[in-house]
Amino acid sequence: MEKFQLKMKVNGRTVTVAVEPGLRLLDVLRDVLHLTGTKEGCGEGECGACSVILDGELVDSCLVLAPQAHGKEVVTIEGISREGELDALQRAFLTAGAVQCGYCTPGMILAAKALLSRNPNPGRQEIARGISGNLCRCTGYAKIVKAVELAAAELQQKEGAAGV
Amino acid sequence: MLNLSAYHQPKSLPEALALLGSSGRALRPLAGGTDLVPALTKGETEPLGLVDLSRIPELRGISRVDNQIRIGSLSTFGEIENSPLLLAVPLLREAAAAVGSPQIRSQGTIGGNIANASPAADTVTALAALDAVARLESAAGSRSVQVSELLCGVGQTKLLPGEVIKEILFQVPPQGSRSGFVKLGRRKALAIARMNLALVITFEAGRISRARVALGAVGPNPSRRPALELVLLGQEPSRTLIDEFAMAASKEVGQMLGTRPSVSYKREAVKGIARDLLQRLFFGAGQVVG
Amino acid sequence: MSETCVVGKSAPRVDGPAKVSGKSQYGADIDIPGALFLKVLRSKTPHGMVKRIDVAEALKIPGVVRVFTHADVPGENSYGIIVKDQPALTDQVRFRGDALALVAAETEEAAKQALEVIKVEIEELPPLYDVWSAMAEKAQAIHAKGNILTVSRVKKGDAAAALRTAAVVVSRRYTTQRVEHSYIETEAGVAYMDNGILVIKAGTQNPHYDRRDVSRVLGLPMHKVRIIQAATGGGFGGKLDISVQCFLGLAALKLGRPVRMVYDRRESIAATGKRHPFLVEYTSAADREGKLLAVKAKIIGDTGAYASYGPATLNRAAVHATGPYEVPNVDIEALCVYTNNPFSGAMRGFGTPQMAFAAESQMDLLAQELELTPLEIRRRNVLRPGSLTATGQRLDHSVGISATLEAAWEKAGRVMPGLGGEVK
Amino acid sequence: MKKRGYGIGSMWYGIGSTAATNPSGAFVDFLDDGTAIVMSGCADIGQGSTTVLAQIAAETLGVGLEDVVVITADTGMTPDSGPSSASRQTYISGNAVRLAAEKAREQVIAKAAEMLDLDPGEIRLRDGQVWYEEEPAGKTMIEVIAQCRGEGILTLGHGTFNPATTKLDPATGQGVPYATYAFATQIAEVEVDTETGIVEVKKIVAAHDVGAAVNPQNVEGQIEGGCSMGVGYALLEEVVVDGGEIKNPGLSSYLIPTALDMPEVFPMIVEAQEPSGPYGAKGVGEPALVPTAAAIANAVADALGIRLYDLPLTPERIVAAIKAAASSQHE
Repeated sequence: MEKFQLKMKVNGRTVTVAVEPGLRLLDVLRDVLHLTGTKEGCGEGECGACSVILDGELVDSCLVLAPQAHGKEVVTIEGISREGELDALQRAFLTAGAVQCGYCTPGMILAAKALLSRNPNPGRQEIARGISGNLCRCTGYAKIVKAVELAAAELQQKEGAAGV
Repeated sequence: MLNLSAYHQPKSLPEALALLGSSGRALRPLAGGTDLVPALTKGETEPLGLVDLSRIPELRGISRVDNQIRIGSLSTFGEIENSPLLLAVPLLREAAAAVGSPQIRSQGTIGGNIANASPAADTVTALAALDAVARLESAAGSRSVQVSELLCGVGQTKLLPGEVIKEILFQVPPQGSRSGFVKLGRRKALAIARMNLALVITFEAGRISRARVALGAVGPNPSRRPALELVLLGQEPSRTLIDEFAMAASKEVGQMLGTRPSVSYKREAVKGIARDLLQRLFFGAGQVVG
Repeated sequence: MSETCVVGKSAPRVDGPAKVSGKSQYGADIDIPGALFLKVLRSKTPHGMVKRIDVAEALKIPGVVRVFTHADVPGENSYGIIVKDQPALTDQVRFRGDALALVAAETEEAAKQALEVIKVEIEELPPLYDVWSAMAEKAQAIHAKGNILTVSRVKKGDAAAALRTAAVVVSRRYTTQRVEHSYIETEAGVAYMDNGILVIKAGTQNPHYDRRDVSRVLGLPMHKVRIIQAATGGGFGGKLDISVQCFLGLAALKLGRPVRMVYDRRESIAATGKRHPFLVEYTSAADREGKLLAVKAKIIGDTGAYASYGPATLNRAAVHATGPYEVPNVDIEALCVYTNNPFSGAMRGFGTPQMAFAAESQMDLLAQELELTPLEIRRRNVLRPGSLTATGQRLDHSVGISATLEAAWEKAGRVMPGLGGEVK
Repeated sequence: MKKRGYGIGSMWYGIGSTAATNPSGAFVDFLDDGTAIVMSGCADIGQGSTTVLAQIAAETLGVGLEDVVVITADTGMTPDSGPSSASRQTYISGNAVRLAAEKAREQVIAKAAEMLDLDPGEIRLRDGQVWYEEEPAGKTMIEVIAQCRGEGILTLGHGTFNPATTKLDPATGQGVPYATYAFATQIAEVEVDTETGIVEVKKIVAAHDVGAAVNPQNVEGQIEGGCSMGVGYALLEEVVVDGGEIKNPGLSSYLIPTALDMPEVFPMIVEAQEPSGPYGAKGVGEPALVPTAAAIANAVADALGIRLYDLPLTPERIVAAIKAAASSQHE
């Protein structure tokens, strides 16, 4: 069938690609745009490894058909750092020891980012809820929760400093 | 990759209805896609054409006029969970919050939850307790059906070919009502309800003057349970009443499940979730013994 | 200068920056232009002999380059870290998941379509799904040497005599379930020929073992096989076995083109090893003071269709069966048994989590009989410097079990207010 | 009704393969500028072995962690280090790397002793400096390595380590299956709903004797992760096989714990130094998980006064056990 002219913003850059409409957003990111930081773990929205932020909302990119992202803005792990500088969350994941095998890490960081954009000062339970769609088999989540707390504190501090 | 025969992204409801109406069943409406996309990927559903409803403004938005609430069918669980307009119906917010994961809640829709007709659909149990009505639209016209009437079996609805759910409507429960939703899952997130329970209780002069009780995942579709409502009606909240309700719920679940293998467990488990919810609605908290 | 400078410090992970920025290349992330996609046809039949595999229809699908079967395996068609009993592509199926054919195609779609049209004729054999029927005298042998793969024994002192005279004897039967590793990354990798050397990049826990078995199956000298571990998204024992490696190697070698493959979650669960389900009959005996006198246990592990790490799992289970306690009389027997179930292999703990469940339950049961607390009965029995283990090994140093018991107890007293100083 | 209970699980775990040789090799190339490359076959699958090996090499060579690069798990470049299994890599490959680094270091020390006319036995390398009797001896490591190069000496080292074990007697299993053992005790607090049968693990204290902890944060991470796998093992996870077929081959049907299912875990590191380990280290990978289900099962038995003998402790099994106990009381 006819290809779909998909136009979307990915990590701040507008991309236009003709795709089969049955392609998932995950496939477009990985296979067409070579943004392989977004991982596939289950293909059914049960692990969160493919999480990206779509128009400000956290989604599993394996559950989104490419045309559903048309006209929208996608943020992947590759779009988190600015000019090679790691983002506060990325640094916090390193400091807290929240990374082991690393396969869930990109999705986790995006889940945390989506959470902090909505709730800049979450409690532990809120953090756990915010990352509850992202499975991690290595860490037991404790250090991931800690990392999100660390990043939140840093961002709050910066916010405070900027506000004054 | 899914092999789709067609993909349409109409910008208005009439456009979508025209597409669907002329296609027989060859085209299928796509809401959030959280159930349909993986089903297609896994080959559980035959390849088909899709009409993506996400760009249709008429299907979105939550509003309140007097005591009536309208929820556009493409409203996501996340929007429902966080809508200040829905503060009056905690059961629906709690049901939406109990769905899957943050990712599913930001993509999945209440209309999709109804049309998918899962026995365990969380928001549908809440909608049953709210006596919610679905407004259906097709090229031929519109009609309104009670949500619980619309569902007729596992994965089965009475939606006609070319018909879509436009919006869900219900009355805010009367003054003095409390409501809540509780879910029994195998884990605390990313879980399908093994059972769910939604309650609306209205108090007048310390007694329960109106009760709505709905149960999910104990039959083909979630439904109101009048026998359990009768247990509460006219009573004062008390621990004894909680016990009576738990026993009645157990009996009800036993009858509903008959000889199914899950009956011996669910008959017992419903007591636990019923207690949790009633204690919360009556007294505001649970208690721990032992 | 005895103080260490770097050891003992919580240095951040050296691979951390690449992982938090999405740059780490796991098996499925490696960009390899022109690579063919590989897919495996897996048996839906649990047990039987392959009579014929007809690939003619598959080869007609546009984009399908080649379909391999057992007849195409150039070397010894068997691998396994302990017992070489698992074929890369099989002519005899032993579980629902055995690999029958390997498709190489220009696109993943074409490879998937090919799987649908390959015709396989199998002469079915009666399947054996539980260890009892597999161990029965006249049971059909799943492998040539019979269905009881190994028997591990640990015997010390005179357990029978101790059981006869002990003040307290507790005997129970325990079962544990089959478990999936559930690493978030499924098996994936690529392969290509580089100046006569076969290069395979894939997630793995054991590249040097992979080299041995890839070289064996493909009939290549070891120095012509290079295994490079791709970033690996968890293993927990499940990536110790061969998964994609032989498939990738076979196709790259025979076709001279780069190839890639990724298991989807369903295939990852269906085709790789699991934690062994155990059946444990466990008897413990103690004197009036709660000192352990004897442990007798019979352990049966279902290793499914292939050995994988089964013998090591059951052997370790036998060696660790007493728990971290000094027991003078020991009689342990552990059997590793083939069935037509999905195969079991290594998983974090190698049989010891199963045994801990049984042994620690027994300790609490003994405590209950003796009216001791669970803490006290452990205090009276833990291994100490100078203790002899069940295998007669004398432990001279670094025996921290008592220290962990006391540290955990002390901490629990502070963070679990309900504990109240006594576990009942 | 919700009932609380507490349970202890203790464990021991032999480090390395059981009664089998399982050697590991490593190469160290001490470079002109005082940095080093380590080559080890050890596959880091997330447990952090590459970082731990870098720490061991840096410690041994007397350089900073940033001065060490570890090339791993490439059969074309690295020696066989055996599998990343049996909690063996810190102990066995850690020793191989330590030995390889010592070999490279010996050459630098020998040259330094010659240059400074000092007893090599008293020379240490630390912070890029040559030290003698707790004081910098006036030469940097770079100067000494340059001298080596000038004389045509490459400062390379290789090391192999195989733990001291014996075979086990096939009839009695007697022998030395492992060179050393890790130990642990975990204590779990649970709350059991007697009607829904749901077990909620509230807290886990996990004290682990890992020998010396080369990287305490990594050790904690292993313990926390092991506890989550143990919670899954105790309560949730089961591959359902019927007629030889797996009935739940997906993450929607095979359930592992989410962030909301995890209790607070209190990891505690107990360091009973192992003389044969690299800087006293043993291991932690598997021990982290081993006692968790046992502790939870004992806690559930404590809460209910009823013991279950089959894992996992599903709500159905718990409800059935409570019912069975109640009906046997009535009889």
